[in-house]
Amino acid sequence: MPASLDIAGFAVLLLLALAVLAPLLRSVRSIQIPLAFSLGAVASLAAVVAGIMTVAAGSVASATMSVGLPGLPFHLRLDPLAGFFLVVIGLVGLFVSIYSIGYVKGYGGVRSMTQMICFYTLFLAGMLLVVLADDAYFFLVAWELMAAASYFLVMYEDEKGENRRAAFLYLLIAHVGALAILLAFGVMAGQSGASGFDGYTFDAMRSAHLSSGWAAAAFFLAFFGFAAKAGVIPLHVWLPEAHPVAPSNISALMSGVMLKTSIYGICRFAFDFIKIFPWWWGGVVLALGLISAVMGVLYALMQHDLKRLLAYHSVENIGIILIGLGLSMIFAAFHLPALAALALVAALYHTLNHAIFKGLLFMGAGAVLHATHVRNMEEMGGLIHRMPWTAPLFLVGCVSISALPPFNGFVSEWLTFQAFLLSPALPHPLLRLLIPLGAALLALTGALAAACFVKVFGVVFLGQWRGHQKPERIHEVGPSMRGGMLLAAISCLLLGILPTWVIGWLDTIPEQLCGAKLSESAGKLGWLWLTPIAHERASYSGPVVFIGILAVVAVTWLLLHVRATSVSRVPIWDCGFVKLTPRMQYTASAFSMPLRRVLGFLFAVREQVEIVPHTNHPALPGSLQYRLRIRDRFWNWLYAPQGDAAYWVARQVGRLQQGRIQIYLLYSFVTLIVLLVFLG
Amino acid sequence: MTHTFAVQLNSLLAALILLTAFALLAQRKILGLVHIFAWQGFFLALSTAVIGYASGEHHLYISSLLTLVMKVILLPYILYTLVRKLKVHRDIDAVVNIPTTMLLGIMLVVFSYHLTAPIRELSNLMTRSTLAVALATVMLGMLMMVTRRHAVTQILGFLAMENGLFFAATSATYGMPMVVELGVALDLLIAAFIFGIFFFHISTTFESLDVEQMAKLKETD
Amino acid sequence: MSLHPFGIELLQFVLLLGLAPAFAGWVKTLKCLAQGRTAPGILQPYRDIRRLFGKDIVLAENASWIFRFTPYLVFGVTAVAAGIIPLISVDLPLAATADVIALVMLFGIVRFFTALAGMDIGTAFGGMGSSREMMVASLAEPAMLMAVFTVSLASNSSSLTQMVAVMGHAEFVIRPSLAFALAAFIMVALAETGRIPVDNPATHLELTMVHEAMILEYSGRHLALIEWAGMMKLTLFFALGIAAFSPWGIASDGDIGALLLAFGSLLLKLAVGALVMVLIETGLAKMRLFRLPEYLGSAFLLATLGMIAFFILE
Amino acid sequence: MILLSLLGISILVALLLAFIGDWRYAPEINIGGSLLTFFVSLVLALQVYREGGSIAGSDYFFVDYLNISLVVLTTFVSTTTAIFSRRYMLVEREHGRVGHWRMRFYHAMFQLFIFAMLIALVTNNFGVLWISMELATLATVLLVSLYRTPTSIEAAWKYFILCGVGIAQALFGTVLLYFAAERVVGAGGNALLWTNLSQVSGQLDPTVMRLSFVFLMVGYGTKAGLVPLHNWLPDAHSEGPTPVSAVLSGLLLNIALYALIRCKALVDGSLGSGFAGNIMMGFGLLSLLTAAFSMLRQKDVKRLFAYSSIEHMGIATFAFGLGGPIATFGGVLHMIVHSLAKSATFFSVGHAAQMHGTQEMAQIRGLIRGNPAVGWGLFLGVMALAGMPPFGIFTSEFLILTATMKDAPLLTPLLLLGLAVAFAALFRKVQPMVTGLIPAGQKQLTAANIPVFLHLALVLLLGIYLPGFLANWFHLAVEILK
Repeated sequence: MPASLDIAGFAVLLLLALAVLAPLLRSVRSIQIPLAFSLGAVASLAAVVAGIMTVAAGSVASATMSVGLPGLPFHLRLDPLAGFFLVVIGLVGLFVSIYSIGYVKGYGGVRSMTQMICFYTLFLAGMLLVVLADDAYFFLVAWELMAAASYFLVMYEDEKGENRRAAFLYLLIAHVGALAILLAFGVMAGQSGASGFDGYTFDAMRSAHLSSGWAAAAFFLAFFGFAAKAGVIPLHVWLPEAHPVAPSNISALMSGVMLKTSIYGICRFAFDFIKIFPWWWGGVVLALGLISAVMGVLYALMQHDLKRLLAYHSVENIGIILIGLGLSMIFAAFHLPALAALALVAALYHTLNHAIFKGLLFMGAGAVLHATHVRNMEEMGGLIHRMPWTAPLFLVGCVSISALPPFNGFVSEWLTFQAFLLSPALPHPLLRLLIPLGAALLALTGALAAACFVKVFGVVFLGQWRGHQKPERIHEVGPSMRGGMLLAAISCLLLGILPTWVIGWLDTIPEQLCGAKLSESAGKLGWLWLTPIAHERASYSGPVVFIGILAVVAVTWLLLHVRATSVSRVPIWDCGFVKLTPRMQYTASAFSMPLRRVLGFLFAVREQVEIVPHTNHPALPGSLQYRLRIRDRFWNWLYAPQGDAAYWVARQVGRLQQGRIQIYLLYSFVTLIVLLVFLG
Repeated sequence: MTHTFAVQLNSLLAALILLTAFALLAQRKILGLVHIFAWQGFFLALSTAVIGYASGEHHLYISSLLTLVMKVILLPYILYTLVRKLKVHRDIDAVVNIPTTMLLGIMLVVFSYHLTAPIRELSNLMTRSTLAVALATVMLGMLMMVTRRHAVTQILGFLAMENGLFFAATSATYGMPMVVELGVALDLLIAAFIFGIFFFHISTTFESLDVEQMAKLKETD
Repeated sequence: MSLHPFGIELLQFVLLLGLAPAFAGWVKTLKCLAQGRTAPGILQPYRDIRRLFGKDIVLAENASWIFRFTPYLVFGVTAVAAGIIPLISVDLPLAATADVIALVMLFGIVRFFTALAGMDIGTAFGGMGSSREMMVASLAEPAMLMAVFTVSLASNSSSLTQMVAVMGHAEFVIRPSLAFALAAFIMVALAETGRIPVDNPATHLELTMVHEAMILEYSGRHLALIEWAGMMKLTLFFALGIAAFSPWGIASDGDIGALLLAFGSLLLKLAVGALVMVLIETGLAKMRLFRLPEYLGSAFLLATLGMIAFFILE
Repeated sequence: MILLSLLGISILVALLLAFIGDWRYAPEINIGGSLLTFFVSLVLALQVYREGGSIAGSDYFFVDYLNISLVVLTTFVSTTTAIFSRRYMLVEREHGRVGHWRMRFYHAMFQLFIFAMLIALVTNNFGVLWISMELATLATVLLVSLYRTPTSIEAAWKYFILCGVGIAQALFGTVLLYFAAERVVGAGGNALLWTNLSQVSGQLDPTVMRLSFVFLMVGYGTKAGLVPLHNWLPDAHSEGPTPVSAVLSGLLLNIALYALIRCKALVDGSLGSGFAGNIMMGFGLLSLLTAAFSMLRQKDVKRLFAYSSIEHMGIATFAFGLGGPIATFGGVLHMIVHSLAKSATFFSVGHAAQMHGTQEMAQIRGLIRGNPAVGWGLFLGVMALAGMPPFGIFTSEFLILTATMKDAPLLTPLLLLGLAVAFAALFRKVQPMVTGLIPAGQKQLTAANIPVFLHLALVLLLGIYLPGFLANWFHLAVEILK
């Protein structure tokens, strides 16, 4: 049986080989797409297998490659934490690869398939390498490979201005983040005491003893970098621009998986490298997590571009993951390993869950886009009749992300709530008072998310078609796309009803990082009951909820169908008015109006109503125009001033160069004299 | 010629070189500038020969000859011809007025003196005190380039700097190694060739040799 | 003589199914009395449900399977919840299925699908109802959680049976934290079950409808299931309040005597609780939709005060 | 012997090209000569490697690990530039921008320029180093004004005057160096030999060396384009023919920096303090920041990359100033990868400008669709220049940044700012050029792709895999600078 690291290596090599060979496959155009993406799926599957094996065994394997810097060859290491993220990446990679076979065909003939395959595989390989890397240099190479590949994928439809703008913004923020991570490594390496290149290995960083100031510098530099990638507010502005414009299979990967690599990075830095840290680090993470969660979902509610909305939900979910991480760090700082383990498991579980349901939702959005060619929800409606497969699968995603039992999103959010409920164990009085308020915010987030997805599903799939084109031209998507979504939906359900197994499986991670196991208490009453700390404290049973609901529904249905009753289909009741048109339905903007009114102060909302009088009867309104513009306040608060400042400085710097040669000579002269006076 | 006399003579020549450097700053007529430059070269050649004689470093004679040929005959001739051919007879406008320039020049001399003080301490050559003059000449040449806006004056400032450098080499170390001296002379020759071409290009393209016109490439709006 | 735990489970299930309409009838009767109207009788809800089951279904042309599936799901989820909240005994095998938080989320499913069904037909009414319902729920949720949090602080658990067990056996002390939490819970429960001042279950006036707007298109057995589930939900919220705030009398095992006693006390508490609710509903008018944030904000504030009181005073 | 042939080939080819003039096969002779020089340099490198250390070819020349790597780089880039210029200049001739006489001049001067740079690299004598630096300037001045447009004449004039003045200051520094050395080594030619000076640097008088270094710094700093002595650079690098821009940015700046680090090694030996290093770090940072911000406002594509050269020279100068094995290693690597990446980018830029008939960035659009090789070449080149891994510039920046974090952590925010702004500026400007739809009026041409992708491949290779011998090589080069 091959070692797990070998399997992971095989996955990466297969992907890299695909990237290199993609141009050669061009000659066999008919099988280019199926072949490439099937192989991508195989590689993803290999990564999943390697990850599952590693996590289950709790094993650590490392290797060194013969390439890299002199004195610093590329180091690889596969430990349970890395293994877990391999599974996350691999699972979504698998689903999306299958889905892509059908999806990418939609671009056939118009765009370069080679480009898509090449960057797709590089993107996947980059993500796998990020979690496998075991030295600073290799990590950054992989990190930027991932960023660059996804940048080109965001640019795939590069003739559109919004794609170019989004890609640029994305790459810029990602690169600034990468530089911050680089500096964090610099701090770790510089303070580790190791000489030369040895300090850049993760092993040296694990054993480094940093003073508290340097440790904080390292952690927060890294956190900044990772937060920029994860889209934590206020570094999120690129995310709702880039994710919507990318091809949907890429959006699924970006939102579902790429963001998670930064969660990996934060875990690595906090729990693996630094290990001992003050509680306020966790406090900062928790606070930012809460802000991201609440603001993310609120912004999402205001969107009517389907993919943009989903992108904002990624901000929200990253926030939820960070809440778990922050709690875990706080517990760890107060030496409460069991509680830290619970919060960490909650965070990791949500990482996995979000990857899958967000992947599913983006795939669904892609299917809708594929079928209707619009992203604006205001022009959709009633798709459940035209897309009988996509609708229920998308619904599974909606229910999961709304944290409703028995699907997976609920389990991880419930675990996070449990972690919150245990915060009174903290010996810090202020924290005891403040942290429960976080739980309230999390509850708000969950409820708003549900509201948002009622809107999404209701407006997109239910009701009647609102668009301009004929709805008859909309067709269900092909089998591979349905297959990818189906697999993801099944995973959502399984992860929701079998949490005890999952927690038992990933238990090696908290054991290694927090020094405590969860499975002994979590599975004490058997696989059926999830009891995170003790069954007296709290418990949940996914299977019972699922089977219970199923049973009651089935019995009720049967009982009510013993006697045949007639069901008569009639036109929609129009309250006696005539000419009820689909345009009279509630729209996405209308749906979110109450919340917009209540929480509007958080956005820059501009509403305009313009009444054009009737031509014949000026007293009567002829038509009414309603304009709504909602903008992210952070843009004006944080980014626009920075851009302006940069250009201001650039203008001032430009004054140096006036074009007159005398002035230039004077610079030279003055430089010389200044140097001579002060230094010579 | 006794050793002390040679030193005195050299000091006198150094003073004359400094004087010509100031004269270059003060002169408004282009042809006048060329003449002064030729004089400066002449004093420089003389000084080199004197030092060569007094120190017994005979390779300095070659340097002296080279200077004479290059800076007294060849370069002034080229400049003279060019100025004639391009018909630039006007007075030259200075960016900063001349009295101010002179004042700045004096400050530069003082500064050079201050700067070369430690070297004077170290050196045991008879020419050590003239190093300050050499540096001052370099700086004055540069000042001239900064304050004048005519292409020919810029070149003259540049050449005056070159003179200063040459003088510095002689006074600090009795000249650079021969290969260097020759190389520098070669470079100077090529430079002369090039600025000759440039004068033509500039005057045909811009219809005057005022460098103020050449300010299209800039970063300001 | 003692009842097997699964027996209790079944008993409780049947009890709730059977009792819920009667409780709804009781509330209606009280309300009529309070407002000086003639009451239709406690049993009227049973007659309504029966009549609806007998009717044919009229379905809009573009109703999808979501619309037809929702009533069953709503009924199913509510029934499962009925098996979890201890009504008469804590010795429930299925009680561990969900703690309070999970229970709240279970009701979330009900709301989610009801709201979807409201949007399925594509009329303006349904969408309006869904939109409003989801807003109210969003704002109610944090307050609900804070109230639950406070109670779980007191009993050191979020599991309902454990709460009942701990609180039921504790000696009676006046705990300011629980008082605050109870007030908050009542306010939120009124919102969650769609009562005045948040929603008016009796109205069909377009400006004030919330819940009714969503289910406006339902007929026949679908409507029956939804109505029945709604009554069960109302009862369950009372039961939840009882379990969390006044669990005295709930049996700790399957002893028949204790069970009977528990049943008696349950009826009593429900009767009293309904009276309180009717008084509130009669005394207050329905609020404008955009006043609700203030109402629910106050509930949140009360719950938070309860939590703070726990840490400071207890 | 090999050394002489290294230098001889280029000067002979220069004479030959000047003699035969604009013959049909002149470009091929140019390529051939460069290629031959490249092979000779490889042989020389092999010899250095075998004999392990430095070879002194009489008193005049010497070769060690540091300069031989730059020699190989110079000959290599000049070869690829020659290849590129064959196609490029052909198009320029068709457009009527250069004529018969100027082509002759162009080819001859190109080789003379290579010759000057090679001398500067292999000479043992600081005086000769100065002379050849000046020669390299003079050889390229008239290449910059090859098109005879008003702006190109202006640029060349500024280049000529500012570099002339700058280098004059370096000569004064050299005189002072000679003065200090003479007192230790004795008068005569030996006193300016690196091989002698590096042995005795500890005995050189510190006061004089300080003074000397200030002059040398300002002098060679002008040639390396350090702010605020840089003002000639954007003009000169943007107005000349693109092959000239490529070698100016890619090679000549390196040579100036090379001169500077040799001087620094001596000064450090004499002073035993961070004096020279601090000055270099100051210039480096100032250059990086100024150039980065200037890039934000550029409209001309070659000017943009000229500023990018200033930025990269700033980084390398900073690295050498910082000192220490890792930063110095990073600095050497940075010089090399920057040369390769920058010249490759200029090649692509040249073709892009020819396709659109302008260097104005606002007019250049849709390159990838118009000509994938040119578009991707430019895009990848910019990624490399912006410091994206796995390209080699990222490697060197990684080393430099982490070393800074260790030794001078307070400066890292400034470095970070500069790098981030430069990154933003490059992508902001280049992304619209390469992507999007083909604009009206874009012309097709046959591009010289081999040089571009050869360079990029090398930059990529240096980013992920430094062969053992090369790594060893660089380490030994770093030893020299210690």
